[in-house]
Amino acid sequence: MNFDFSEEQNMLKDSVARFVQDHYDAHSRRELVASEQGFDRGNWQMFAELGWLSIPFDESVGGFGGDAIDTMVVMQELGKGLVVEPFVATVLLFGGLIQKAGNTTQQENWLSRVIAGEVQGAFAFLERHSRFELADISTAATASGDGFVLNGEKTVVFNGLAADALVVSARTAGEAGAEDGISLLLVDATAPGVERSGYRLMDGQLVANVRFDHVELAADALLGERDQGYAPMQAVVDNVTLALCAEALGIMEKLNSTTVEYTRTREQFGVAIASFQALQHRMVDTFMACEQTRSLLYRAVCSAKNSADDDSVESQRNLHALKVMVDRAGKLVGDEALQLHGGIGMTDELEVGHYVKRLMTIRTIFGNGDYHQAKFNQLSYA
Amino acid sequence: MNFDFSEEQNMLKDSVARFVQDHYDAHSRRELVASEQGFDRGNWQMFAELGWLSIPFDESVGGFGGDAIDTMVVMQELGKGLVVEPFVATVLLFGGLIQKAGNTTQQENWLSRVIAGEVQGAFAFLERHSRFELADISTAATASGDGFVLNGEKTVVFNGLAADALVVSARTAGEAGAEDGISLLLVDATAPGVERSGYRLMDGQLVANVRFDHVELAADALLGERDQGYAPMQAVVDNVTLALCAEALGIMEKLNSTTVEYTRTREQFGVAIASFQALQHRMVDTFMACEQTRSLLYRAVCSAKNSADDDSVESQRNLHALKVMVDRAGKLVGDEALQLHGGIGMTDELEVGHYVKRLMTIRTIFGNGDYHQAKFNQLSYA
Amino acid sequence: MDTQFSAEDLAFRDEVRQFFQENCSAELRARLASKKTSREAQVEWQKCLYERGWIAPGWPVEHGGTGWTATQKFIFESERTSADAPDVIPFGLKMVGPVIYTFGTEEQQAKFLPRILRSDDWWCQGYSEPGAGSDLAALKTKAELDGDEYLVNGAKIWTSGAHLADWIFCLVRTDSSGKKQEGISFLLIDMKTPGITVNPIIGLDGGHSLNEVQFNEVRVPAENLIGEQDKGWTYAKALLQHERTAIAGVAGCKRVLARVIAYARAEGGLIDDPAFQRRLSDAEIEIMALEYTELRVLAALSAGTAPGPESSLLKIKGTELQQAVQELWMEVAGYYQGVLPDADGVDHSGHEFGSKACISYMYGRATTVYGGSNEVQKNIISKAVLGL
Amino acid sequence: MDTQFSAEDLAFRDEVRQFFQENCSAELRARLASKKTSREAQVEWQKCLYERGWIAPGWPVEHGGTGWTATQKFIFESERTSADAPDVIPFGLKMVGPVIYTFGTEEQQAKFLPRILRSDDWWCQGYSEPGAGSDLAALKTKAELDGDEYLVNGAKIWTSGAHLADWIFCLVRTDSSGKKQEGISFLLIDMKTPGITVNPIIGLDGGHSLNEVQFNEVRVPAENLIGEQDKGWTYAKALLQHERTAIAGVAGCKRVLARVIAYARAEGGLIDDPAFQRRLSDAEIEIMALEYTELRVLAALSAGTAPGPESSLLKIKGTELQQAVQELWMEVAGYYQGVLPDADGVDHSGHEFGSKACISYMYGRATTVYGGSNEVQKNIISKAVLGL
Repeated sequence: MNFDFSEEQNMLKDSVARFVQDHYDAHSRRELVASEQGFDRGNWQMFAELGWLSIPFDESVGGFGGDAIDTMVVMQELGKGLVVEPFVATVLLFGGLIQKAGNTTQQENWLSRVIAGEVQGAFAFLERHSRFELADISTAATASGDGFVLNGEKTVVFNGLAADALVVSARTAGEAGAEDGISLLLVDATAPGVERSGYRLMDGQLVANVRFDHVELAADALLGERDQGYAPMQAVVDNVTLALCAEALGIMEKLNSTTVEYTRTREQFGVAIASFQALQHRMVDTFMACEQTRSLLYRAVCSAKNSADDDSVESQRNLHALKVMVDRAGKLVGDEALQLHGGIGMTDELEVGHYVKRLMTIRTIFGNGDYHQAKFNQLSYA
Repeated sequence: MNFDFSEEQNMLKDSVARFVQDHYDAHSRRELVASEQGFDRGNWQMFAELGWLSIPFDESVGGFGGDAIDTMVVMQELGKGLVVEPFVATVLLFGGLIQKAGNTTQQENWLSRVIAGEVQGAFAFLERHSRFELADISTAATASGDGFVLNGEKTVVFNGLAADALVVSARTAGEAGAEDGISLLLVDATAPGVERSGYRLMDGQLVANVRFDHVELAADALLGERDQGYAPMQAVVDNVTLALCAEALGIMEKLNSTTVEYTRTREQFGVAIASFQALQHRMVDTFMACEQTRSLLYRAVCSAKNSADDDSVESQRNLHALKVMVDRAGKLVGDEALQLHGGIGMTDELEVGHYVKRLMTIRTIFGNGDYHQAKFNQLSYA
Repeated sequence: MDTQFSAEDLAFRDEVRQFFQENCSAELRARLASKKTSREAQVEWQKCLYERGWIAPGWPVEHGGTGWTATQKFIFESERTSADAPDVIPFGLKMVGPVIYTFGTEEQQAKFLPRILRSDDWWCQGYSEPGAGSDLAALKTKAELDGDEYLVNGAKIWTSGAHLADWIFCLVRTDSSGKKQEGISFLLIDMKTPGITVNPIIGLDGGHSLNEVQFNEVRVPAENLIGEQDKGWTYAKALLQHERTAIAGVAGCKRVLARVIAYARAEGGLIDDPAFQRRLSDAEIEIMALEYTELRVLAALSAGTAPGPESSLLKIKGTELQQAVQELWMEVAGYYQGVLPDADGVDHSGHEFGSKACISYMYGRATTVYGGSNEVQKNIISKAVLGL
Repeated sequence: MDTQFSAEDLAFRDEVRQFFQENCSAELRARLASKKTSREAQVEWQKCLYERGWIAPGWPVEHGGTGWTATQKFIFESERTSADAPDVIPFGLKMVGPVIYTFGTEEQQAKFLPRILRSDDWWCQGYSEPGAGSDLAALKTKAELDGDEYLVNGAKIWTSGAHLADWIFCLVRTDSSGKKQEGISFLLIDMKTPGITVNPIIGLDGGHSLNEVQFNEVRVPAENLIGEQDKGWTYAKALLQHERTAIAGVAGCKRVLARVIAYARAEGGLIDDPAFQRRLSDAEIEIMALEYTELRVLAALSAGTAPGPESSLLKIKGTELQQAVQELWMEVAGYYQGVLPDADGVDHSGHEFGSKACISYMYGRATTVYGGSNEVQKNIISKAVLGL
């Protein structure tokens, strides 16, 4: 039993931290977020050169062959830097789905380009009525010759505007809401019939609504087995949920340290507000919430890493528990950071609000606390 | 719109407060609770002489004709004094049921004796498996000649040992759990086949398990209509729930003021602990919880008083909301009182623990917070 | 104790309800909601209230108030929020107006009050400073008497609507020798006076309502001083308690909750989720209580008692609950909680409910800080009520 | 980072599991649960552990410890609670023992340690005083050197098991001239020494485990002083951090939660209530996290780091969660949560689950106060971790 990072992991961590330190001050991030692209292609190339884009992929396709802990290390540091480049959308979701469900040809076609930073991807899963149910979709792909015709609309597609290609979850059989009958399809984002309209989220991301109007797809657009797309999709979503929780922990650490620092310098009533015991005890509460989140993250990551030979119900329970904890702790840490910063924390100018907005977004992606707690309860007490 | 007590109500309040002041110090209460009877018959006679036992009863039977506000005023003060005499069991439950469901003869027979302090009563409603569902009973009364034969067992019967007579809820028809088919029966506590075994609750009350083994009852044992006992029972239970919430508010006020006082005198680290801001803010929280409870109590009591010409769903919602609030606020106030008193608060010797125990008990009687919140949700969002 | 409405109250309620139905049209509300037309529509609405004689229910009758009972004021406020009618902008009508009719000279009353009632002047509040937030009395903006003018230098911050205002009421330091609460004066300043610069502050919601206001050698006629020089803290304090009572916003909170519930009913059965129901009622039950806490304060007020430390309780609980219902709004919106409208306030996502949730949530974070942070309110209750 | 058990760990787990199965019988547990037989059964159980060599996993091997890894200690503790086996009484084995083997002389080690390991001596802890609770260093019990004896006067309070103990380890004041943390000494006192009076304190649970211990001209041989005179605070402080880590009681907490869940399953379908499920998982999720927080502290310990301020975090969270599961126990018990056994501990209500809930809940209220109140722990974290 040990909780130390390997030497390689420590180097990875330092490498991301150094990038943030050197290239990601508040001002440059603000400009990035306001830009049309929403992120920096130059940074993306740097990620490729530093090898980060290869981390989760198998060595057979040129990847680093990293595990859940390696991804966690990267995400936590990206979180501390509030990095907006679409690592989650392109590498973990798009790349992750191709690695998980794709055949050798698809993997070779796409993953080397993801690793080289040559392609942007997205995963289009959400529909207006889905809320948090991945299976509750009505976008449909009907057979047509050897291939498919795709119709429907996806919403809040992360990185949907910049993406060159999309993985789309579509119904090829079965009833609305059924896990069976969902297929994953690789769609060229510029194909005829694909229409995208972009807008921003509070965390600075550019996302898109994507309409598919009689989009014709060849047989090789199918990722994995027909009708059996739910299982790989859920598995990838679980991995990415873990990664997002690691990002959230990084954000919480940053918010806590920034807040502690601020209270030491801000004076009211003739003294630093850090000297007020009521505030001290609240900062202890946020510190403890952060440490408890770290513990559950380690627990969930270790059990995910070992889940092949481990109890997979326990692994699921750990993941659900973690997302619940991120929801609660994230709320507490975010609220206290804003409140203890006072008026200045409520302005767009200070970074603290932007960290809180990203934290709020992560709390919701792939199911909020209530959703995961209900799943946890189902596994535990039903 | 006004929130003032009438002159009569202020006199009533002062009268109870004076009794507590003069006759109910910690030492005498401790002796009472340890005594075989569990309360003082002399005190009970004093209550009768002061007119308190007549408050909720109609003037036609010699009562004071008071409303929900009058009862609230008395209960709040009894709470502050942590009075153990069975006012709730004998006057509000036993007397209340007879007033609500009984015919003129039954009312004349019993209520004048309740008012005079000559009789002790109890309401036997709970069974081992009932949890908080008044209709979930299996004690059964089968027809026999003009009357009934009663079989079953009731548990945690408040004042069950001292009671001269019991009102018993029993199934005379219908399926288990059905509201229809429940009858209320007046049973002599010393009748053949009635077997009582007593024990104590943490709040100092003596309660009893009561077995009915082929207890023969005459036709005039029936209180109200046969099979239709649920509605009057629920109505009386609602009234008593209000009264218990008023008692809880009195307890919370007492706990808060005692705690504030203690922190002013207790020194640690060379200063009174009241000077620690973290504790000050927590005492502000308990103060606010108490004021919010008072507001909901006033709201619920006013709507109960006017419920004839008011929206009765709103009146029910107010009651459920109040019980939820008493549950939450009671927990907070009790926990903080113990914690801020420190070690000395954890001893049997100090009063604070006894107040907390009574508050814990009230939180549970006639449904805990979760139970009432589910009812509230049902009425509000279903 | 009785909280039932009398027959007169019920008649009044019907009258008020009818007024809102007839005058607060959907068209007006649409203009109020749009950034470009909101100011003009707000003025139009306030003038409509003025014509009806209902613009200043809190003012004494002799200055243009309504003479309503506490119950009537409560009814008016409930009906207003039920009708989705906007509140008046508080700075003139609820803040400086009462200070002027209470502490101002007859000349000041004659000059300012009618223009406030008619919404001819738009006011803003100059209290907070960069170094003096919750510790308001630490303010440093200086006013020196120079002949029959004050020479004002310094800066105010978090000034809502300064970029739109005609006048600002300021706390300024006229003496630094004594305790910090002493030597503060209450000054009315024309925003067009040379030397005033207004710098916008963009909030977390991405919008511009706050400002920093700089005063550089600004000359203010001495006749614009309210009451006595160096006694301004007394006037400001009375006002703060009124402000806190108003910040509680119980009726508005109920309205937002009702909207959240309606959406949860309409969209995908979230209303049937027991966990969500529980969150709803956690908030609703506290709001039901706070509504009566407010009534108790109002009843005490109408019996002639000035709002005391209970105003701090109302402020703490009221703002916590506003934030709680804003959070529910976000939760109901799910993935759409974070979608943003563009810079002109136009929604391109197709999820307007979500973008409004986000703006409301982010804007609402400030309520627990402004008007004296909730921590300061707790200090006040601790001292004034609990005697700690 | 890896938390999987190795093959050796799994073999160890089986060995430990088998030991508990074979030695901690239902009959033994019944005797442990009964007031009249609990002490005798506890000694019997501890001697059984001693025979197996497992009585002191935390001690160095040379003094009788096991030499286990952090993982093995964790496995042992998990298996112990799963088997419902009692913990050892901590005062000798977990408190004074480590002080003696760390700071005591060879003579003291030879005299006391074997008797502690064999459970021949029963110890209690003399730290708190009526005026010195969380502010432990304010203690006033005085020890004056008189020839080769200390003359002890004063009083200790909240002394668990003093009425059953053979020895007490005390913090006493030997010098009042400096800062209050200075001038404190660590003294071992035979409870049979003339001048010691033990007065029972009845707890909220109605039981007698606490006492006040009075010292009136008690003569203690100077050879019973641990380490240097006036340096006792240093020894006590090291001990306190170990104590806090132990108070967290994560494994025990899991065990109580499992019992609550089992009862909720068996009795009337409460387990199916979504609101109750939510309460359960609110606690269970925090416990799952705390289990890993504890593992992280254990791993750091086995890497040679002394327990630092994280022990305060464990203490705060651990005791809060113990209280949370005790509260769940009460809630599951419903009306029966308050039923009490009689003075001999016999239940007459027919609802033993309820009476145990009540006793456990009331007894458990003290955990957030003893071992340094949670408020003091927050002060420690604030200072030592956050640097505030």
